Amino acid sequence: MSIWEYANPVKFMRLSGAILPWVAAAAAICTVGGLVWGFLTPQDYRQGSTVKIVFLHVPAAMMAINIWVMMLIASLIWLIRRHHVSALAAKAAAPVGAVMTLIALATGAIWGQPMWGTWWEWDPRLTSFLVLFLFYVGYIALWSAIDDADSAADLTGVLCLVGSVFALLSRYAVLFWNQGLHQGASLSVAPGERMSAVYRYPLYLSMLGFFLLFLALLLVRTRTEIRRRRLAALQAREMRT
Amino acid sequence: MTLLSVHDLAVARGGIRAVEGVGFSLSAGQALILRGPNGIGKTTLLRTIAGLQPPVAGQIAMPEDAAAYAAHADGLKLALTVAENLRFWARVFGGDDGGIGTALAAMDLAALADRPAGFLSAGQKRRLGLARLLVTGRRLWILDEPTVSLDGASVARFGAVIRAHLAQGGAALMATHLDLGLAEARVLDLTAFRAVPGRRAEPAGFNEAFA
Amino acid sequence: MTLLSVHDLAVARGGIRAVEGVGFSLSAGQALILRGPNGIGKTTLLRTIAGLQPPVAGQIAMPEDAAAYAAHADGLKLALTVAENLRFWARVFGGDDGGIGTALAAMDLAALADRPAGFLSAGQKRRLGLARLLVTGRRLWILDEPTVSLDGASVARFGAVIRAHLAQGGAALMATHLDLGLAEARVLDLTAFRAVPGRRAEPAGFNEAFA
Amino acid sequence: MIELGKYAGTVLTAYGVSGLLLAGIIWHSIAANARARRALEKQVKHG
Amino acid sequence: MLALLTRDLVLATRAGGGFGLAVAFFLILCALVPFGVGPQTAALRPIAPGMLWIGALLACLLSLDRIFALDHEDGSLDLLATAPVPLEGVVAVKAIAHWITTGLPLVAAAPLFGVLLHLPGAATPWLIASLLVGTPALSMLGAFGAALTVGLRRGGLLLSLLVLPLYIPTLIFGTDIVRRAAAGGDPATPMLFLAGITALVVALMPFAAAAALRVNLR
Amino acid sequence: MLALLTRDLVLATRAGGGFGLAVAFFLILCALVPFGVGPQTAALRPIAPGMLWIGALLACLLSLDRIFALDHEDGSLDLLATAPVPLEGVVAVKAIAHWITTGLPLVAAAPLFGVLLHLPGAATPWLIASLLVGTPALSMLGAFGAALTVGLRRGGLLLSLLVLPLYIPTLIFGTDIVRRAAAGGDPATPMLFLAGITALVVALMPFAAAAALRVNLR
Ligand code: HEM
Ligand SMILES: Nc1ncnc2c1ncn2[C@@H]1O[C@H](COP(=O)(O)OP(=O)(O)OP(=O)(O)O)[C@@H](O)[C@H]1O
Ligand SMILES: Nc1ncnc2c1ncn2[C@@H]1O[C@H](COP(=O)(O)OP(=O)(O)OP(=O)(O)O)[C@@H](O)[C@H]1O
Ligand SMILES: [Mg+2]
Ligand SMILES: [Mg+2]
Repeated sequence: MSIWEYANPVKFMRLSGAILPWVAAAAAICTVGGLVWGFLTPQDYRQGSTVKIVFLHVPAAMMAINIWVMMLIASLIWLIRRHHVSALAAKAAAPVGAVMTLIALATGAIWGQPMWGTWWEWDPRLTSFLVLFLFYVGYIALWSAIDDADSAADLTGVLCLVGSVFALLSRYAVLFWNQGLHQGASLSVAPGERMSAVYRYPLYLSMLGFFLLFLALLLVRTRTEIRRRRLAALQAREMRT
Repeated sequence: MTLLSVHDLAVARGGIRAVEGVGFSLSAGQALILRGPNGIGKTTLLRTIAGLQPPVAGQIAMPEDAAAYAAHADGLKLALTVAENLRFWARVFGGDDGGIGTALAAMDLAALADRPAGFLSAGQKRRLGLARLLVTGRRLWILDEPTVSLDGASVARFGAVIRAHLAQGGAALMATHLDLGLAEARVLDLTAFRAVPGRRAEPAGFNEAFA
Repeated sequence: MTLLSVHDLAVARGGIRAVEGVGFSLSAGQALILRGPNGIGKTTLLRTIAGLQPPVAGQIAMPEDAAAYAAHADGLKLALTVAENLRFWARVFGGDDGGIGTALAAMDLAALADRPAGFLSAGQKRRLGLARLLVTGRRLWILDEPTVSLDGASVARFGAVIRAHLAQGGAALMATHLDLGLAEARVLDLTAFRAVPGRRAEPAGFNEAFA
Repeated sequence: MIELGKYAGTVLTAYGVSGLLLAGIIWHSIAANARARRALEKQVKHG
Repeated sequence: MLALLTRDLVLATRAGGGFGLAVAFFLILCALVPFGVGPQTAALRPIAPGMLWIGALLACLLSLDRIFALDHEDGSLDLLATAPVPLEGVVAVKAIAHWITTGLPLVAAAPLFGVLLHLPGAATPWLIASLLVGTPALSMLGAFGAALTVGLRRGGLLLSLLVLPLYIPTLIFGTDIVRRAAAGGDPATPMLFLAGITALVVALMPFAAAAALRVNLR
Repeated sequence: MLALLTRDLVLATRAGGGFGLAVAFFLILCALVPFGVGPQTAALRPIAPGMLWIGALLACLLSLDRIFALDHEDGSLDLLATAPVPLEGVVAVKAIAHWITTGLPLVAAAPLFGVLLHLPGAATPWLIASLLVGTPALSMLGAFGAALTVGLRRGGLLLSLLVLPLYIPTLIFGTDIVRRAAAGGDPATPMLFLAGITALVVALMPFAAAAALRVNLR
């Protein structure tokens, strides 16, 4: 059985219905566990208790980017293979991605106040996140503005593709424009500059939790979209006869 | 010579098949009139044949660059004069400006040639939209309700234009509710081809994939 | 009781008189159909009587708040449902929501009440536009080409609605090219009233003042 | 209660805001899903 | 009248209705300014009041053609003009609906955008107050411009051109309020002027707009 | 193709066609900025490059919905899609026509507006050069946005929302050129980037726009 089989709405509903409770439970355990564990970590000698924000900030930032990538892949699958469920999955993921971006922005802003003495700084990392947020908003707005589902799926798919290119382009443009304050990637595999293990393991758990949370939300929202489509399809059929 | 042959065609609107299993062919000198109640899918069928939307199933075969499409909206620029409008379409279709005079005369617009299209009455606008067909130089005319808002005299004049086109080896596919006085035209009633709703192996769109 | 009396009316479009010297009167229970070739000025005349533009000359007399106007455009909001659309117009005309059910039933829209107007076919939209007349509670209906895009069954239904309206002491003034099957209606052909062009003592606009 | 030092406000706001946003999206997802399911069931029953 | 207001608000929240788009546009504009003038606080802070007001003004401007154009296209405006409601009332209600769907969200979102442009915190309440008092005038003046251009195909740019000069007094006093507040001064005087302008506009413009609308409908 | 270009240009010069409106909008915006930020040279000079570019961008943005909407409404777009011209070519020609009617006049008028905002004289040639190189990308990206939203009732604000983020790289490099030139630096590097973006956009966007248009026409 190929993976494409699951793009069939009926199979998807059955499979997603079966795994959803497990994913949701795992998401709850990991997210709550990671955040609580993170909250109980000792204070950093430099940043004081504000390090605890990292357990929200970094997973959210990571998911904000990954969800966009997932939407890009789903859009490509729709545009090339015309699997309806993957178009709906892209639609379903967008609001979650927007919220993740918002969390990264909000926690970053709150963190910036004590660390940099300002709520907002036009740092390249921050700025590219704002741009990413704009792309999410535009994508969601385009979906909701088009009545016909097939056109909406196609057009938002094209927008997602073009938007990805320009999101990357903006990232480089922004780097060119302003050198920033924001820390580099300290989770990188390069040894030496690694974050102390006290913070690293709860961070890993919290990242897993955010990922599972996204997965659970994605399943729920895709199921919602499928139901809405089914309702619309039944109504359209009834109307035609 | 066959100008259009349609085989087992299914077309969809709003993600649902409207008609399916439609088949016919049109040779030079023939006209076919599509009939059917409101909403059966005449416009959709014509748009599909004109290439504006992909068919859901079936084949459409016609010589390359043979068809000219005319719909409800005439594509007129109200700020341009009658002649300028025609000249634009003649050039887009690669013709020269010589045919414009003939087209204007055929639709009784010669006196209005230098008037901006915005100052025409509804019926005159429609006549200009039909005159456009004559400057395209295309042999297959695809016409959606061509006589809407024309009065009796203009309908008769349009009938004559169609007849002349057929006599020159052209063909015409038309959807209309009204009588055009074209006795030689065949009639295809689409009511028999109304698509049966339901889920398909090859859905036309979301509405069929999820029905 | 006279619901509308028009005396020596002249109306203008684009600054030029279209028809002049028009006079007629409509009592309760009467219907009048305006006829004439394209561009004679039927729409202009109806808009003037509805109060959307001032007459160039002549008098229009009717009881206050008696007329309801329905034009080509139905004024429907595609994002609202059928019932919501009607409810809006009922409230604007100061009616209660009770009449909506009757209006929906009269135009065979009851089954579609909760559907967004954007999902209706052209004929259904038109029926909704006509149902609006029933919720206005007005006695004089001014209708511009009311049966455009209606199929045969719907035209007959509309004829019945008009007849019921007349029987209840209403009146209707309509412009149409098609046959509505209203044998009892009088017909006024506007061709005889076509305005003679030229400069006037009382110009309708720049175009006449400078002619 | 664990000691948060002088940044207690900052940390708590960060957790609070994020919690609200997460709760919002979770609630929205579940509510919309329930609404869609009810609407579909109603349609299947009556339509 | 109330029916019209609720209908317009319902329409704004339905798909494609455009509720919240003005805020999104405002956000984008505020994000563009630093790209234009540079990211330094020193560069942003002095221009923040002006940019915030210009942003609000443009966000408002871009949605003006929605006020009448849709109703004109689908014929609702003709029917409303023949309905038993005064056209002045229709204009006023339309302007109110426009304000609720664009002005009010802008007011609500303004503090956030103030942060983006490094507006001093002390000035934020005054920013909100000035927008609250000033944006109704923007909507009402916009309704007048929209009434003037309603019949025109794509009047958008022309509409902006007609309305922008009318916005200048509001803009001047609005920014002055915020600028004074940011500099620690007393913004009461410009606030008074701003309130006066709004009162004047709201009292008189419905009549001008209704007159323009009548001309465009005939 | 040429017929389409000349038709669009002729239409732009006829009544209500909108030729010159972009420049007028640009002028008004440049006039608003001093009201917003204060008239002192010291206040204006540092923000002049950014404001000029933001003004050009907004003037361009406001006229975007004209690119396809009119042709869609009157049915021309359907007929063009069935005519023997590739849709990609139609999109490109439309974008060129938009650029000639809005971008080019802006380039020509830019020196004047530079003076209004106290841009240092040395930067003016670079302002012109950057606009000349950058505005074609704005028009082409705008055509893409317009193709995405062409079927929508009043897509204006949505169109802005979709297109503005796409404008950010162009804006960044464009202003950077002018800013560096105004500061006496060397603007060659950002100029190179800007030219690269424009080349990329002009080469690829017609295909994306034509694809979007096809979806909207069916
Ligand atoms: C609104 C503001 C902010 C945004 C949008 C933002 C965005 C991001 C992003 C996207 C990442 C992920 C980087 C990666 O995984 O490679 C990240 C990581 C991080 N951010 Fe922020 N940030 C913001 C403010 C701040 C502030 C104010 C601080 C603290 C002073 C901060 C500290 C960190 C740290 C420590 C990491 C982890 C870096 C790592 O280990 O990879 N951020 N931020
Ligand atoms: N945008 C749309 N979304 C969903 N369904 C639509 C849409 N447009 C049309 N339809 C439906 O598609 C069907 C076919 O429409 P089409 O316009 O082809 O009919 P037609 O035969 O041309 O009718 P008419 O005689 O009124 O011209 C109709 O039932 C209509 O309700
Ligand atoms: N905007 C306009 N500017 C100038 N003249 C116009 C304008 N609109 C219409 N006309 C002219 O006014 C005259 C009357 O038009 P009107 O719409 O009243 O005709 P009608 O009798 O309703 O025609 P139809 O049968 O097509 O509905 C026509 O000759 C038309 O050419
Ligand atoms: Mg049709
Ligand atoms: Mg008429």
